[in-house]
Amino acid sequence: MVANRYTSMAYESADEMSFGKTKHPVKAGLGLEIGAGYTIPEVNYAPRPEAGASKEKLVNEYERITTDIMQRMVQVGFPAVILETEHVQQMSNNPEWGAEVAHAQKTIMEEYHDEYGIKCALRHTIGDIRENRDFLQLRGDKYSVFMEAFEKCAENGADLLSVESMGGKEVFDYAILRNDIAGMLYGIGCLGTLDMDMIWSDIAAVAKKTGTIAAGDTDCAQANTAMFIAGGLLDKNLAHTLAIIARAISAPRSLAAYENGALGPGKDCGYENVIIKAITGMPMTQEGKTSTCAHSDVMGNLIMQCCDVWSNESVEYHGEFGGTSVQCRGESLAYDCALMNTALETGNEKVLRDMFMLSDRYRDPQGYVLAYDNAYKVGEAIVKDGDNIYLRAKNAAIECCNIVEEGVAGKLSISRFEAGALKDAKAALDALPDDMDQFMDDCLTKYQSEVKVFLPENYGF
Amino acid sequence: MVANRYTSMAYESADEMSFGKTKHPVKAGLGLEIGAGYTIPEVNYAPRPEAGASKEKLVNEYERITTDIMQRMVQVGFPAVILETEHVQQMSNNPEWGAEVAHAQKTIMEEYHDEYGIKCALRHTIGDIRENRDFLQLRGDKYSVFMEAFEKCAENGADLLSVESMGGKEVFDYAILRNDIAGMLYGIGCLGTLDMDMIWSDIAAVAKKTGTIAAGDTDCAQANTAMFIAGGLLDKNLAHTLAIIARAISAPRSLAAYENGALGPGKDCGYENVIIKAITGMPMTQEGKTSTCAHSDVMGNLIMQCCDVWSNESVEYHGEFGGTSVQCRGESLAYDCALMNTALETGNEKVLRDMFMLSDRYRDPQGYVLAYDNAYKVGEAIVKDGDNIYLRAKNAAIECCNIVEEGVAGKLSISRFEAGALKDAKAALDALPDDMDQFMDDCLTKYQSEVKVFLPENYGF
Amino acid sequence: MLDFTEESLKKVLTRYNVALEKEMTPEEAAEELYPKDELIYPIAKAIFEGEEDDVVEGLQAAIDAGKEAITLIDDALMVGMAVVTKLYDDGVIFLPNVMMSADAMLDGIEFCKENSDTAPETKGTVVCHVAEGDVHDIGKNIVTALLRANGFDVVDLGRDCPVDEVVAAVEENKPIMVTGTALMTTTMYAFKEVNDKLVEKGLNVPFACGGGAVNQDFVAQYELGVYGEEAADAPKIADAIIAGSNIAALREAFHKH
Amino acid sequence: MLDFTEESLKKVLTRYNVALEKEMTPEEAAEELYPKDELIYPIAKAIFEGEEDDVVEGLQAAIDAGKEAITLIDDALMVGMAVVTKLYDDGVIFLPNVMMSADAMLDGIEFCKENSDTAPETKGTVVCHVAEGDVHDIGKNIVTALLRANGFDVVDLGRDCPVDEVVAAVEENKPIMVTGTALMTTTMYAFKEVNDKLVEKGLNVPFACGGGAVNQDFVAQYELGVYGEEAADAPKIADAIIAGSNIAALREAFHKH
Ligand code: B12
Ligand code: B12
Repeated sequence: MVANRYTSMAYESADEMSFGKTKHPVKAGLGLEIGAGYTIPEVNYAPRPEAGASKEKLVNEYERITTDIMQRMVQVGFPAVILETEHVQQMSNNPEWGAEVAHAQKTIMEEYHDEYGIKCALRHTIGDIRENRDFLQLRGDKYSVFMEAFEKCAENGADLLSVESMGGKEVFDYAILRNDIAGMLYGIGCLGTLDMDMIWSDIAAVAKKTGTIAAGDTDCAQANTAMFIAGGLLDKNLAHTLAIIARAISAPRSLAAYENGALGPGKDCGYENVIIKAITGMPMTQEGKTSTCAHSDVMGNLIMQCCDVWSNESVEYHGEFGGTSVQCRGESLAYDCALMNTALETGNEKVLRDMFMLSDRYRDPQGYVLAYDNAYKVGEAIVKDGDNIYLRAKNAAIECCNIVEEGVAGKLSISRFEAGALKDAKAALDALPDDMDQFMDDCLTKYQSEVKVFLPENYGF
Repeated sequence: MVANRYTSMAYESADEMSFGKTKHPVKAGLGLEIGAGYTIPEVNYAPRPEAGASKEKLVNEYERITTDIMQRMVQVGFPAVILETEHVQQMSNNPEWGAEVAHAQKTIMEEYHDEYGIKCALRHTIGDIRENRDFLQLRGDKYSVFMEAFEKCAENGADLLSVESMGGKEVFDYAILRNDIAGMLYGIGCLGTLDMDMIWSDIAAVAKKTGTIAAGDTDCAQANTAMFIAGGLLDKNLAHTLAIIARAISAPRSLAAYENGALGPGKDCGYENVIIKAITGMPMTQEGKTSTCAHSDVMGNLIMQCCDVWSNESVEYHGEFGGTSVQCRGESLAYDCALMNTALETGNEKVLRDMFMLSDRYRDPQGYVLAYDNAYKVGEAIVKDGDNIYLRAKNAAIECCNIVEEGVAGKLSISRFEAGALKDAKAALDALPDDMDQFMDDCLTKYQSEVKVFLPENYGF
Repeated sequence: MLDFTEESLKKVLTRYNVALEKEMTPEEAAEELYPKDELIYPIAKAIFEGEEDDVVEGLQAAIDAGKEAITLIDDALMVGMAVVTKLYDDGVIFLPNVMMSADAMLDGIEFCKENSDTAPETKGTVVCHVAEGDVHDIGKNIVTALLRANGFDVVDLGRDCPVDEVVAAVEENKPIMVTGTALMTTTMYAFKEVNDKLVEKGLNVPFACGGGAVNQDFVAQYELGVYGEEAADAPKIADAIIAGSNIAALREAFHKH
Repeated sequence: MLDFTEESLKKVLTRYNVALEKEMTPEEAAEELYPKDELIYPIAKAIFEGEEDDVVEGLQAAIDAGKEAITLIDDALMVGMAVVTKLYDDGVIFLPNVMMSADAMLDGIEFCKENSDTAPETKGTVVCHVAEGDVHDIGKNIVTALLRANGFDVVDLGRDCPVDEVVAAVEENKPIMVTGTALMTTTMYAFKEVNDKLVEKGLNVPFACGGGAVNQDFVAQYELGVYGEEAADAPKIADAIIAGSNIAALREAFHKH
């Protein structure tokens, strides 16, 4: 299948965007319609380490988790919920494990739906198991197991299919610790997109066959890695201005899922999803201030601005004074959604959206660029050359630099160090060729010699 | 000292109230002004059980906790924070333990204040240790240790002094499991207030002497117990209509702290604080959707409506994927505050307040009565007979019933069971005498015979 | 002030309790369950309504009519209480009703005993306590009330109860079951000590544990432990013990997670 | 669209990084630290700037001027790298600068070796790995780069490294220290196994462990374990080992919690 590249925006203007509303709502699971005027909590969890000992223990752990969440939702009166199971390795490497977990969870969800009428859906996020100890093996032996994992889960109860895929990561990991913008662009924008095209046309086919939804991917392996290394305001491992360039480049990469048949909701940790929503008009999950259990970020409110589903990313299953961790986080998420839904029902969604956005707009250059108005501009830069995966990624990076520069001329203050990194990045971007083939050839030569784990055959070269 | 009873409201109208703003801001700690136009996160924590083994271990645990919180606050760019240390028993029973913890914490906070300019304050909440295994001993031997604990902590770094005192609990515990409204009124409204008057004039004297702030008390031991027993929507241990009557009665009881020299911020778990703020105009801490780690409630957003400080109630110190539990919860709270502060700075606080309130207004009768407009009415009922501790508690209870009834005539739907409990409660209230002395005498006789652990000498009878 | 339309409201929250409420009123439901016997009926009804005076009045009438006082415990009081318990389990009535009915029942039992020479047979004795160091006793109070409501004798050791006192009470009272409640992560470890001392002394009685801080995995770590999630599980566990379940069987039935 | 005034903005958030930034630019700060010797200066500066070509050029010039190639490693390359490390520790420069300087330094060392007959003396060898089952290797990559930057030889066993391979590498390379990185709660237990096998074989080498999932309390549980919070601690621990610290002393110094 050939990817349907986006060359225009779904929204006329940035201001048209809001949380809870999309151009293309998605019907899924038991009674849910996602992005259709209300927001939905999506609870994420990790089994305790000891639960991985056997398939029975693991299934049992997920059953407890599922019951706990459903029970708390009805206890506090929340009308809808999504559960996301991010596979532990065993579940993807042995697709029947994943399938059994999906089945066990869905059975419980159906009981609650029948008894209480609560609307719900189950997302399974398959692990990207296409690697061995030393190398990525994107097209190797494991590809069929990988696809089988999607299919088995879909057949056994999963409603939404996702993955956090890793194409391009070998080059990116090398580049990000060396301020190497060309490498980031090559890793995420080019290699990443090529791999996305391959896997998402296949995942979409599985979804079609099984009557489920191909939901979306995130550039966790790259843009989030950059965000993590960048860390908090006082960390000194990576300039935050570089982290946001990586993020901008990740938008056209993750967009490829939707160009190959995914329908959303995009996966929680894709901070690039706001750009993708502007382009596609599809629903997106986001995570932020209520996913502190999983990671710290510098835009915890801002990222709620246009979410349709609201997630805690991940929490290890354990007891807290207020219940189990999944109940506690689930309840917090659901209250956040109740607030957004109240805004939607009373026509105040835009002022709430703006407050979410403004409270972090100047906290960090990353938040500044992802503010919905600026994110929309990055989207425009992408669709301008939507057919050229290299150019659109480069456009995104350049637009990102421009936005930060404009910000600095206004109320965004950045450290001298961040400013220096931005200047160098801009210069590096300006020095890049306009021609995709030339760029691809240059990079292939360079990274084949510099990055010993980079195998061109992973990308069909 | 004689209590200065409130006989009028601090605000002209309910609509004047908002989060982050008070009539009487409180200066405390290192650069903080509480209720002066911005909201502040207050992080609460419990040491791990094993940390209680020795004083050294405990001090060390609190040092870690303090550093973790301060570090996360500066990492994400938050300008202010309060830390609350709720004493474990050893710290109040051995006042020098509490003092050493306070000193260790404050030293770290001062370092951060000096280096980063972050505004901060330390609250110590002394345990109400006035009981032995079988009985409350409110005026017994332990009273001097109790007061010494306040003083030692204040001298060694605590800025804000609080307690969750227990006066009246023996009668209340008996009454609440028997739908006994007179007992609830007697336990909370009369016995509770008498004990509050005693301890808070003493705590205020300690605060004066040590140059610290007497902050406030909460009816945790009674109204929160009722709220917990009432539980979620599907629990069947107590009608939620009764739980809210207990809450209404707790407002004049907790008010007594402020009538004896406390200045706020009131303690987090006092859901009655919104009523007290309406009466006193003093700043209040609240907890709700971000304190799910400690308990579940049915008004997680609503309770933010008029908070000045925003708390997580309590979280056991442990690791999460995103840092330690105190860092994770602290960051979530601080983002919530950033949102409220954005609203305040852009003049949108009333619409945000209303959205918080509305999202839970009809979730449960408890939230309905605590919605700021209704809470204000309860406040009016209290101050009408502000000088009579019995009548004002009875007024609060009756007004609470009226409000729920009005609500039911509108959009508040309650179960037949809740409605029945309300009707019975209303009838019981109507049957009570108008005369305080008579009520006190009747109750003394009744509960002395029915509740074997009730000792009249605890209340100076 | 902002407000919702009825339509909007439904999108933001669901009052599942109201939505699910049973058609019948509690009184109607109880009416269907009362025994038809015209001497027993008023006693059962008075139990349900928690009116001690009416209970005693009904008992007197039955005795006057020739019923044996001591048999009325099982034939009237327990029958009335069974109605209460069933409706509580079904979610038709709430805990305070049960508590008040239990109070009325205990008064009734007292009255029957006073009017009889033979001692009543109970289903068995249960020793209840709150863990050492812990004053949270509401959960325990509910447990004892429900046990009594179901015909068990309860030895209530109260809160903050030293380990040795529990062991001594077991030696003395030979209960069919011990219960423990703990709400603090710091206090629940006392259960393990109780268990060890009981085992040491060969007192292998099932030890049902519950309360906010306690969870199934913890309780399953010691030999005698049986975890109970809700207070209503306590009489069910006790009934199962009488019916012959051993600890393994109890865990099988009550460890739901 | 809503916006803040400058005044409002300050009340909602504080950019502590901007507020605290040092007065001096990194270049100015580095300038103050470079050695004055006119042959060494350009090499140190080229290291700081991460320009391998300039490093090699500077080394060539120094050799041409009569300096001994192998001594230039300590006298020029390490001196330049010390500037980089100091400024990184002081928060003046960021990690990528260190990485690029380290790359340049390694090229320089290579060049010196090629131009000399004697082998250079290093401070010691360190064996680094990511725990079995774990592919998160960025932290480990930073650790190895900083160790190299500080003059240590690194044997990098990569990620997802089987326990036995670590033990074999220790037997073979006789390192002064082993490092382990784990980011998953499921994989960190491998450290304990590594420890046990090392102890069994009498290989009592300090085992520095770090990474997102790992915490001090866990590491303190096995004999050889020393917890490191930040990658920058790794060379500091290694230096302390050379200076004679045993494991107890290392824990004393690096276990901050
Ligand atoms: C009410 C309350 C109090 C009241 C207690 C009144 C009383 N007479 O019990 C008062 C105010 C006195 C109090 C005091 C304290 N409290 Co308190 N309290 C609570 C609160 C709010 C509710 C507890 C409650 O009553 N729940 C309702 C009852 C019905 O539930 P339950 O006991 O679990 O029982 C149910 C089931 O578990 C089951 N069950 C119980 N036992 C058994 C047994 C069997 C066999 C079975 C089958 C079932 C069963 O049946 C019941 C219903 O189905 C909780 C909050 C929370 N999240 O739990 C904190 C909480 C328990 N308290 C806490 C603390 C810290 C304290 C204090 C130390 C505070 C202080 N600094 O002084 C003191 C404790 C002093 C001491 N040494 O014990 C913490 C404990 C934290 C921890 N370390 O574990 C909690 C969790 C609050 C928090 N989030 O921090 N508290
Ligand atoms: C980036 C990332 C990835 C990248 C990794 C890229 C790479 N080459 O490393 C990719 C996308 C590949 C990935 C994959 C997976 N990940 Co991942 N990942 C992360 C993420 C977002 C950031 C980690 C990171 O790089 N941090 C920055 C580095 C620099 O930090 P660091 O390694 O801790 O090192 C610092 C210090 O610890 C110290 N240090 C480290 N080692 C040492 C050693 C010594 C001696 C010393 C002194 C210091 C030291 O130095 C560094 C800086 O100072 C975290 C989120 C989080 N909250 O941590 C999740 C996280 C670690 N991943 C997680 C998961 C679940 C996975 C997957 C299983 C997902 C899946 N379903 O497939 C797979 C793992 C497969 C496997 N078998 O390992 C979970 C782990 C949960 C758990 N059970 O513990 C996390 C916590 C995310 C979450 N919140 O759920 N992930």
